[in-house]
Amino acid sequence: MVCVLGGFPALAGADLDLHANEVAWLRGPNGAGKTTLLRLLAGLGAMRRGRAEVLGADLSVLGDRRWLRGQVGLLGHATFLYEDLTVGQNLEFWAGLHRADPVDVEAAARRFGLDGRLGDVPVGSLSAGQRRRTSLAVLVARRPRLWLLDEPHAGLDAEGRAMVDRLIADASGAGATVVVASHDADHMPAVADRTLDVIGGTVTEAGAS
Amino acid sequence: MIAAVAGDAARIVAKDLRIERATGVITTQILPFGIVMLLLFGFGVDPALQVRGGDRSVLAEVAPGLFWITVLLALLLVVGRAFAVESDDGSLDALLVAGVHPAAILGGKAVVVAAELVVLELVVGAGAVLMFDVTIGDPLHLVVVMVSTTVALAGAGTLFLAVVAGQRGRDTLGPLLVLPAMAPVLIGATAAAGDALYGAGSGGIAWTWALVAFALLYSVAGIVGAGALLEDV
Amino acid sequence: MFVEYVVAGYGISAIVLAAYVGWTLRRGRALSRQVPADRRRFLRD
Amino acid sequence: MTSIAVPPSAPEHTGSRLTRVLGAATAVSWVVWLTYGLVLSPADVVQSESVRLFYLHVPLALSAYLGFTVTLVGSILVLRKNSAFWDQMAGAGAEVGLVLAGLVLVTGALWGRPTWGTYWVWDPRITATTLLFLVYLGYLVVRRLDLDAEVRARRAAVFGIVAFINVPITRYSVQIWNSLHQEATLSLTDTEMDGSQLTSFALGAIAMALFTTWLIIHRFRVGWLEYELDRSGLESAILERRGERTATEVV
Repeated sequence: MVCVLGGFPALAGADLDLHANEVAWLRGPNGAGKTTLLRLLAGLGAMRRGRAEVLGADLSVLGDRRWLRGQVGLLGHATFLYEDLTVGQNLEFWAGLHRADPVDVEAAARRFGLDGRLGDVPVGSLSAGQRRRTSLAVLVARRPRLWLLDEPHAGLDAEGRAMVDRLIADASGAGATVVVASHDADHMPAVADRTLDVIGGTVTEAGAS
Repeated sequence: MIAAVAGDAARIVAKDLRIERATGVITTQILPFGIVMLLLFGFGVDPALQVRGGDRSVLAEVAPGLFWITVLLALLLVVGRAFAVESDDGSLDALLVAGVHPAAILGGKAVVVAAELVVLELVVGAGAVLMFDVTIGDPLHLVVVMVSTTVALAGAGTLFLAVVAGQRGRDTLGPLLVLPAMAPVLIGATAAAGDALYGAGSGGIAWTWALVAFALLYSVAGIVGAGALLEDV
Repeated sequence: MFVEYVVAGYGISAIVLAAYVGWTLRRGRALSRQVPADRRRFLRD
Repeated sequence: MTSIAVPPSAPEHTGSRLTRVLGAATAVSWVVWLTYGLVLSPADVVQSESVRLFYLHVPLALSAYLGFTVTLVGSILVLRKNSAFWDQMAGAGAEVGLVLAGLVLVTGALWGRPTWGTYWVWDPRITATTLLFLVYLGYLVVRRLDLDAEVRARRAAVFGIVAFINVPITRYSVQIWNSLHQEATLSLTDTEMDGSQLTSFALGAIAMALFTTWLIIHRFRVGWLEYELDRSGLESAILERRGERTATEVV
């Protein structure tokens, strides 16, 4: 698959096959195309050449992409939270769009320590780590079939990182596929089932290049 | 499916109104802008100036036009604000990944913009009545004019700003797209509002029908064109 | 009477159109040399 | 899109047999039109010589509408078929239309000066034409946004379709205005026309439409070449991008 952003081929050739309940680690230098690949897998961005199927959805078909977007959980560099709303209001809004079960939302909030007083604090006055926890709570409440995480450990303390690891393990345990883009070479090998190298907009199995 | 789109649009509206309640951007920035415009018009056009042989001041006579120009300029601010809320932290993408239909995003935004414009119109309109000595001849007609113009402006403003959403130069390009295209609406709204205030003389009910047509046109165009504007096809 | 306005109108139009046509044709020549022959589609009928 | 096999000797210009035929027809029609309109036809009783500006002004306006109509049709087909061909066609129509609309304003002003004693009047059609000019200027700016080509094509197409509503509004602005205002408005078309004037208009409309078609085809081809150039640039960029891998491994 080839994906072009503003005349620049961010992704120039990828050929991969992912299985359910697999945790795949995308590693590679900055600007290698990891983020573009994740966006593409989420049904955002347009694929200009090639064929790709995600969860049975054909990425070259708009209707399929629309459906796919409702099935995946994407956590990018941006937190997608509204700074002026409180943690609780953000959770409520996104959970509502996802038609998430209120019980799941409450459990997710508890899991990331967002219940209680923190729930009434505007996101704008949270630390980077707390914001990330809020975004993760939204993803958890949503129970996606495909998790796409872009540098999920960045900006988190040891406890937060452990939380992310548990989250990844739980998700794949529940049958979901998890794709993680990360620079964290100490940490990821223990978490991932597979390692993929992304360099120059191309993706290959680690060691197979 | 329509119910899902409408439900998502309603959630977006409720969320944006919540943000407005928390930040007060409209009440503390856009409304004062409208009032400042009223004062400036008073300075620009001498309130004591009378049309020769007429019984109204020049300012009262041209008030409908000044009113809609104020609303049109405020529209640019309000729509810009509506999109800024989403693009601050990548939430436009997140809305799409949440499975929200593009039409729900644009539709929700248009409803929010329309609601905020109505508030502005009520305040500026009341100001015009108090300060410009405007009299309202036919209130019902005026309501129809204001509603249809507001829907047309909100629909078109959201649609045109979505064309440049997320682009460099959107703050300067947006007005170039919106203002010339809105001129027919402005002309119609001014004539029809003048009609509603001071009685027939500038075209009867025809301009009002034209405004209703514009409202429908831009609403439909926004719903149909949303996908092409917000998705990377 | 008013011949000068007629001359000005036709003159300005001629100059503007000629300049635009000239720009278009010259740009077409320059670009077609840069584009490989097998990609020059739609240049023939 | 139809793909046409390109023979080894692809032309190095935007001309073809079609444009040469159209070009010849344009030249002949212009000679006939200008000879009749400027020399053979009599001056108007009221407007005297300045009526001849009208023989240019009205055909320019009609041809500008023609260009904008091409933009409308192209835009619709972009949304329906994702067609790069029609995207370039839409752009060509708008740019040619914009140039013609600019000349409509110039010739209108030059006609207004001797007739009304001023270059600018708040005539509904003059105002509407100026706004139309600005709307399509905005369209061309949207076409230059720094976006992926297909995304940009679709965004421009939405604008190209919605913007077209202003064309009939402009065309019928005088009638709309008159029907909504009971008072009479001084308009460009109020004057009575005689046979020689009608002939001049008709000849001008045909001549200008032929020229416009010829010009849009050429402008489309320039746009298409730009598009192909971008694409071949992209091909090498993709190869270069893949090359980053080997470069990294050497290091």
